[in-house]
Amino acid sequence: MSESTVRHAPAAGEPAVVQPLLELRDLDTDIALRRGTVHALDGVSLQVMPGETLGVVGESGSGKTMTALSIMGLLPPGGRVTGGQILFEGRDLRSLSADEVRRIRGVRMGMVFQDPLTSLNPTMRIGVQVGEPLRVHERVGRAEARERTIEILRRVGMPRPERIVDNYPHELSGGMRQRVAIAMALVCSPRLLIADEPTTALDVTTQRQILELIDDLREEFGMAVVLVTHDLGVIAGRADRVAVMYAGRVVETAATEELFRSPRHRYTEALMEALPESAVRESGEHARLYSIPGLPPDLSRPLTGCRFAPRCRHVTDECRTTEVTLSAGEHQHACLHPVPAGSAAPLSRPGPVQVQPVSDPAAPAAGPGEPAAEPVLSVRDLVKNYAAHGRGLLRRTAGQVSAVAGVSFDVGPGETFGLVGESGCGKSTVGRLAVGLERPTAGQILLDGTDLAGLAGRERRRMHRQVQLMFQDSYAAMNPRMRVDAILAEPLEIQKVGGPAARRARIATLLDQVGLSRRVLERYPHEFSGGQLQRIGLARSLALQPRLIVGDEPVSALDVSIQAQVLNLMRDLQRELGLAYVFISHDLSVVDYMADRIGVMYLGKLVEVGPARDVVRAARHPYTQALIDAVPSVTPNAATERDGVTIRGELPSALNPPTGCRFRTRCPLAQDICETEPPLAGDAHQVACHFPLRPESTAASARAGAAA
Amino acid sequence: MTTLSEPIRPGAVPDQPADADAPVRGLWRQGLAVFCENRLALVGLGLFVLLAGICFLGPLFYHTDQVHTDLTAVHLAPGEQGHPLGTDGVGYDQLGRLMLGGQTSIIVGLAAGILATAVGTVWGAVAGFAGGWVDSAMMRVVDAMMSIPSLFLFMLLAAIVTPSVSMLIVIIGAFAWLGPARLVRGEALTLRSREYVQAMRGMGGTGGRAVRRHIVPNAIGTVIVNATFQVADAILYVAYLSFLGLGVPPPAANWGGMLSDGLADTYSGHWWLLYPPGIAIILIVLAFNFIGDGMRDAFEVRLRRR
Amino acid sequence: GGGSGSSKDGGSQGKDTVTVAFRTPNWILPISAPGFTQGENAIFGQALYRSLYQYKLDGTAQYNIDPQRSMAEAPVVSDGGRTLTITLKDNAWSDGKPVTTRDIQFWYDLVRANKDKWASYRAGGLPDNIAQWSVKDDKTFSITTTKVFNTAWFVDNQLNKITPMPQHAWDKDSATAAVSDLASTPEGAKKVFDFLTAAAKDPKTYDSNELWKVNSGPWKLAKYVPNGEVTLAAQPNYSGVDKPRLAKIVLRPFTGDDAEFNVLRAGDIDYGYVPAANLSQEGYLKSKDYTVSPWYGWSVTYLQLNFNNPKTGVLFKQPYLRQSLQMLIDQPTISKVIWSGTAAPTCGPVPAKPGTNGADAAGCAYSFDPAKAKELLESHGWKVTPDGQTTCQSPGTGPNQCGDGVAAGTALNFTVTSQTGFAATTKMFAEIKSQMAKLGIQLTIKEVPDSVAVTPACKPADATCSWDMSFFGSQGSWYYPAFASGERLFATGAPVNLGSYSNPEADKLIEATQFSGDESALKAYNDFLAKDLPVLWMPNPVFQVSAYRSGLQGVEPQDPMNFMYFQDWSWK
Amino acid sequence: MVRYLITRLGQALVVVVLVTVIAFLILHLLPGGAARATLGKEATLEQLAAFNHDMGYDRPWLQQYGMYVQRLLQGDLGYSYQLNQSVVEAISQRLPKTMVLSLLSTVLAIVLAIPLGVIQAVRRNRWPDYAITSLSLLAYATPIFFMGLMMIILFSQVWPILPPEAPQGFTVAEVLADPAGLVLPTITLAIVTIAVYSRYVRSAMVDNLNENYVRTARSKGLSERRVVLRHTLRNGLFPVIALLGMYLPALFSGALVVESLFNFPGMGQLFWQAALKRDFPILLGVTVIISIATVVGALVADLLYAAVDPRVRLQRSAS
Ligand SMILES: Nc1ncnc2c1ncn2[C@@H]1O[C@H](COP(=O)(O)OP(=O)(O)OP(=O)(O)O)[C@@H](O)[C@H]1O
Ligand SMILES: Nc1ncnc2c1ncn2[C@@H]1O[C@H](COP(=O)(O)OP(=O)(O)OP(=O)(O)O)[C@@H](O)[C@H]1O
Ligand SMILES: [Mg+2]
Ligand SMILES: [Mg+2]
Repeated sequence: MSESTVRHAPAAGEPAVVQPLLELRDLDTDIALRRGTVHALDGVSLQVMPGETLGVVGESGSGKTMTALSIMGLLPPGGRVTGGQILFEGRDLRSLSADEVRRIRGVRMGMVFQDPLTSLNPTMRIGVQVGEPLRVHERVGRAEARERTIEILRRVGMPRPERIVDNYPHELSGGMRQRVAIAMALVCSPRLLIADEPTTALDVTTQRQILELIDDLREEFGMAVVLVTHDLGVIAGRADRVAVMYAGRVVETAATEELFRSPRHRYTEALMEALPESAVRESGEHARLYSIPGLPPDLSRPLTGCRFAPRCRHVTDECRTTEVTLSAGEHQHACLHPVPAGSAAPLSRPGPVQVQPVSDPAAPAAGPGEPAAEPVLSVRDLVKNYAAHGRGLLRRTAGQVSAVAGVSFDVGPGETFGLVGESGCGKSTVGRLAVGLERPTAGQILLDGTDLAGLAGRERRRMHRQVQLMFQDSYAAMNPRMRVDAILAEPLEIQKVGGPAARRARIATLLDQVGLSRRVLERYPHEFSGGQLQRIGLARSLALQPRLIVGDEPVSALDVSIQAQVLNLMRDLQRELGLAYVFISHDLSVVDYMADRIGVMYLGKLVEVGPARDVVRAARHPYTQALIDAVPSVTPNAATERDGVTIRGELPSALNPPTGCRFRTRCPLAQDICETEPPLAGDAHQVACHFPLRPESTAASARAGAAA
Repeated sequence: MTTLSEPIRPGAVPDQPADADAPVRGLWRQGLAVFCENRLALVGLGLFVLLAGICFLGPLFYHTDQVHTDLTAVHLAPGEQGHPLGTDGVGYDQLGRLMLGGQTSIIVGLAAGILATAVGTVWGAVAGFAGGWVDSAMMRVVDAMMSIPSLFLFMLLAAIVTPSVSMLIVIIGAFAWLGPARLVRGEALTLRSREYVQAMRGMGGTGGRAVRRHIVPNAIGTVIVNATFQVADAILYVAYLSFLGLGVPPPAANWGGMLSDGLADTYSGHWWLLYPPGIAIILIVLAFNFIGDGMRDAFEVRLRRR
Repeated sequence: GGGSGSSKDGGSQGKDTVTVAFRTPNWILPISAPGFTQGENAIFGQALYRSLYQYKLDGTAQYNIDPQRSMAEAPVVSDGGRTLTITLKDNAWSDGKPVTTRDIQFWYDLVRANKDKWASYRAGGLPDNIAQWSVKDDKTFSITTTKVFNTAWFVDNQLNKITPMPQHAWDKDSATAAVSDLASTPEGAKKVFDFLTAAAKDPKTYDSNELWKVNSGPWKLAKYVPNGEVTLAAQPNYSGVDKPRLAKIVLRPFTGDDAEFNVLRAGDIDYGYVPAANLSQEGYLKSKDYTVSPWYGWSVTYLQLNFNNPKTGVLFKQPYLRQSLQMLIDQPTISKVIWSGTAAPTCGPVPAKPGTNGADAAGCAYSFDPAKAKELLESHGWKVTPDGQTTCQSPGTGPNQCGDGVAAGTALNFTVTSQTGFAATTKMFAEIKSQMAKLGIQLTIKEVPDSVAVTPACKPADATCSWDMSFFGSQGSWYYPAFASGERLFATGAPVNLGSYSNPEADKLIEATQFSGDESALKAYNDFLAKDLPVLWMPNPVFQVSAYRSGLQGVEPQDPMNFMYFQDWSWK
Repeated sequence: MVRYLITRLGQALVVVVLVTVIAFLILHLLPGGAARATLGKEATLEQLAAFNHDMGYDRPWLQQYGMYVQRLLQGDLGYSYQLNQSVVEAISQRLPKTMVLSLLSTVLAIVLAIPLGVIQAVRRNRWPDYAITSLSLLAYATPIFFMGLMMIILFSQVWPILPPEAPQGFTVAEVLADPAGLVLPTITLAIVTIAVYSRYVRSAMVDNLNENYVRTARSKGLSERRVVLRHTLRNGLFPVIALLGMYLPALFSGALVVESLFNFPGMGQLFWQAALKRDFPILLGVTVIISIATVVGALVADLLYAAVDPRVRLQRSAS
């Protein structure tokens, strides 16, 4: 059976003909803990056909990794498969001897893990690591192993593989390491590749490269792939069939298009509605995200009935009591009150709009993006260089890391300014500078017109009331030994606001604002889930009633459903308190949803600034376009429609960045002139490029005119 | 000797995040729970309580004359004339002597260990915070003293100042602080760059506050754990000094001294002068090491998340 | 090094060798430099360079001179005891050259020119007290002293220092220089002395340097490792009568008593010693065919009192107090129980004749008597509170008052500076402390590695004068030369009178021992000091308890003056 | 590389200088000077004065220090009056013995500690782990001299198969010529070291076994054996290398005791005797030499570590 047939809508009955490569039957996995056991998987059943890609989605903790690990037999300490079968090529792995399983694991299966930084042996040469399976399982000689290693590395698109084999992991970039990991998994040309969040730690542009690589290799090797991810977009683009997991169970499986067109399980439905894309409206005023209330259940407790019931909109008593099993058929779901089949898809996402401006008088004129008022924050030619500290023994000529190189932008009151860009482009640095955590090398930061640089002592301290930072990892940003009340009181104490009583009152209101119960006060940070912590973090940054909050990837660490909660909260508070946000993220869709205006950074420079929708829908800078294209869309197989710019390679080192247009080294349109640095030109939708993709949309300029 | 106080991380079996409605459990209670799961730690605690009890409470019930010698009743074997552990070379009751000596050993151990830890903590913290040349200067001093074997240093001092109990404490304290100093400095360096310190700075907080509210509370665990090992080592040091003839002079007895005196009796058949103090030392040092391990687990686990 | 490698055959490499536990000697020149007067150096020296006279204390010989070993006949006294004429016996250096008065002259020249660098020099002592030194011929010379000395004293305590030195080999100022009469002039003597001293300060060349190859003693140096093993080999052309019976003596140092005893027990040495604490092991050692025999020294042991201490000095000056303190020291029992019988009571400055060393204190002026001591204190106006704080109630100089300079309420608190590293000593002071406590006298014990170093003789003003009592007698406080007079111990301002004891009566008696020929002088002196207590008399431990293979003959009698005559030793 | 070396050497130098200063200061706290201790109770005041003058003890200590450093630079550590030996001689005579002892015991310790630590880590929190942990702690808790004595009693008295005394030779060759004599001292000294090392190895291994790359290795179908030996062990051992340097002083402390117990006059003995007799030149000399040894040891260990462990760069740039 040919690839393509599998790829497109596998007709019913076909699986009967071909016997599945991998089949899980009622798989139960427990993990023994200090206190009780976690029933990580409970009756998971899956099928993977030869050569097909099965996507496994679900929010954090739903059991995706455990499923993968159970198959591989690599459960963490205390982990055990307690029931069910793992049929691989017809044989139950559980019934085989450890040694056989080991061989199968090494030869017939391959696995790619989430974190490329830690999943390679730091002290082994790349070549040795990649070649090891050959030496062990196929007993090939050193020389041959090396040959084949170089070969496989070349096939995963590793530049100069014959040199790379002798490098150590830490000498490679994240993307490169992930390629190495893939090569390692494929070196014995397995039948099944399990990729657990292979791209979660990577930039969109790199992510796209990796995903495409996996696709190509799958066809080349004719192997099956289990693609584990929490990103619906990734699945939509890549998988043939999708299994949605929730709380250790598969709640729905279907062919990808089928699933995205008409999800049946209420959880799947909710997930999709929670996606920012789904709420982006053409009008500037985006719809409120649907957010799933509550948290996934604690799997260490006995659960009855539908596990999603507590958070479900359509729940009935029945759901809470009766065990729901997967329905039969091609599109299976475990829901008592499924979405009626064939109802309109929750996603009404338009394709990329054409260049002609959208003339929508309502939104922008009154839009909060209106930069008429005196800007809260205005950044002028901001520069930040770090002394690149010597690298241990081989002290490279300690140069300078140009983290931020001449960035200028304004943020009006009540406005949200989005800052996007690949990892390492200087987003966080800008953020830290804006809140005065660090002093700029050059340039100005004006808060309400006053220059931070000028401030000292009391003024500087008072300044901190105006602007607050919100961290990506709130847990790391909270003293693990402080109780929440202490944490929330700290800013007030520092700024000497009010007396104890007043502070207590203030804290109470804060909790109300972020929607947490009073009971959290005497708890410690480690007792909260990510979403809750993010709320507490938000509450803390609100404590001083700042006018501006700089959010450094405030939702990047969260699941879609939780992310929706936080995003909504932030927007609500903005509306209530007239806050201005600088919203830093590498996720375009989130920024698109949140921001009024977006600035795109590349290697410490702003390459494009403009109204959110113009930047996203009508990008002018090739880099922006590339970013947009790289963002996996939940529209199934959107990838095929993509024509736009795809960029190769990765972000150059900020140590000695390219001269002129810093993007030119990766730019498909680059020419000699690009060696001179382009200015940031335009009225409202500015771009720093010698060859903008589009002229500035009149609407944008018009708005700018109005502003002036 | 070096302490065993290198970080031994317990298994990475994470705790489930307690969701918002779970009962509130204080950090100390959680730590205690973990501590109690470490059997050896419990054994250690038990041992310590037992020994300390015997030494400090024992004399209340078991009265012996540890002041006046009795040359008519020297080297009595255990049991003779109602001396359960016999008598020593000048007729002191050995059991009573053990209690007395235990008091000294435990007191010296605790005091010296705590003193050392205190000094080291301050030194390390200052160095870690000041950073720059101050840091490197302070650390060079530590390196220098560390590169002289501690026992040698103690010997020098003990040879200079005739050791009394208090002197011994000072001497050991004066040189055992190096380990803690390094430890705390490292801790300080890492803590200084923690995000929650940054966050606090972002609210306009001062460095002083960073130290008071964030660094110290977080370093305290490491410090306490280290202190227990320091205590254990201090007790050993006293033993070594006694062996080298630089221990506490009579009639103040300490286990180390009794042991090294006992060495002379190795072949005299007066086993009760050699083994009891030897075993006592081993037990007390063991106890503190076990406790230290347990505490380390406790302090680490109670902060782990997911 | 023989070491444990050879230990399999029980230490002795064959039957003509003996392995001895022995601290490594580190001075070879017969003129000892300050700080190099330790016993091992003396024995080592005698083995290579015999001194003019050698002594034995069995009372048989005139002036205790050992007629066999000595290199000269006993001196002939003339003109009222001022002149002594000495005739050498026929002896030869190991290189065959005869030993002549020239060699003694050579010694005298060097000593005279460099007395300040000579350990044994005392102002007024040799050579200051020699008015005239005249050499008659190769074999006879005579000494005329400045005053009339008690001949016995002079022979035993002054002439004992004379050691003939090979002028024909040493009288030069560099290894290459030719031998001349350099030393006959003071300047020359200085040069020669410096040259020899330099050589002596280079131990690693002891067994190679030509200088030391010319000996007068029964042994020659076969192998010398600084601070390590030293091997003596029989001197083939030894001219003395006491020819060595063994071919080799191996002297092996030990890092400590425990180490030594472990090795002894394992039977790896032929001659060692038994640490006090292990005396109960006698049986075991006997079973391993060792003979255990205590080595009594010509010594006294005492507890020094600091009469110059600004605070407690006045107390020590009260005879009744010294007496009561003495009465609290139970010498017989301590000797028996704590020293396991290897110590004997000291009753006075003159040691009991060797051998008569019984554990009784019959002859002592003050025997152990707490009751009497209490009474004594009370009768002198002290309020005695047992296990409390005894204080002076009626100050004053009257017969029943505390005495001159003792203020009312003065307490009896003393600190004794004792030695570390001697279990018996530690126990002994524990005992004494407890006895004193019973009379409300508080004794604080302070053990230091070297008590002499921190308790110097001092003036009340000195900062170093804060010490009360000092003990350094774990192996005997003082070893006498043959004539046990106390001019260096108890005479006013005497060098080793650390406590600055001063008593005109005593001084007079000490004078007498030195200057009157009267035999009873020594006894008078002894009886007076025994009563007056310039120090507190303490049990006098044996020099050591030797343990040697029963097969080894000639070890006994062990010389009370701590010499070892290896030449007498032999295997059965 | 060069830059790093230079800075590192610079630090080392500073440390050594500081050591001399510290030692000097301590020595000048000594009451009752060296003179009496050296010349004994019979010495006259003149002799004492002469001695102090010759040794320069009557000068202000800064001046003394100056002179000392001067001579030190010419490799002259002074002269020990009591040993009647130049310090350099005295040390060079004993250093080999201590070296042999330390080296042997270290090697032994490493050879035993690594497998023990590995077993502990692999069987973590199961009985082998508890057993070894308890045993090593027991070893650690036992004062060396007590341990050594037990050894002697057992193996050369009760059951006489080994000599109670270390070889008496003074050269390395002589010492090694009598292996039997080395057994007890080496083991005694090694036991504590084993305890320390094995626990370091254990913790390092535990850390590494929890690393992701181990999971990756397993996913390649490697046998547990290979995973532990080929992947984890190497990484686990690197920190131990660094430890070797740091542990040197402790080793000397141990050696000091062992030496006196087994009649093995090495550096420790030298120092101890000197301390008792206030032999300043020796005390200073030994201190300086040992601290130099330590500093160099640490340096070497560092370089070695850096050389073998590619991660070090990262760590350094991080630190
Ligand atoms: N090492 C472990 N020890 C104990 N419980 C674990 C461990 N790893 C995961 N779990 C629990 O098992 C359940 C499933 O975890 P799993 O890692 O499979 O979720 P996931 O879908 O992979 O989440 P994520 O998207 O964050 O990777 C969760 O409840 C989690 O808390
Ligand atoms: N404290 C620092 N010292 C040296 N270099 C730094 C420091 N902080 C950041 N950099 C460098 O500055 C550049 C920008 O870092 P920054 O964290 O701002 O990027 P980012 O956009 O936030 O990346 P990410 O999306 O991963 O957070 C990077 O090359 C980084 O290596
Ligand atoms: Mg996962
Ligand atoms: Mg960032």
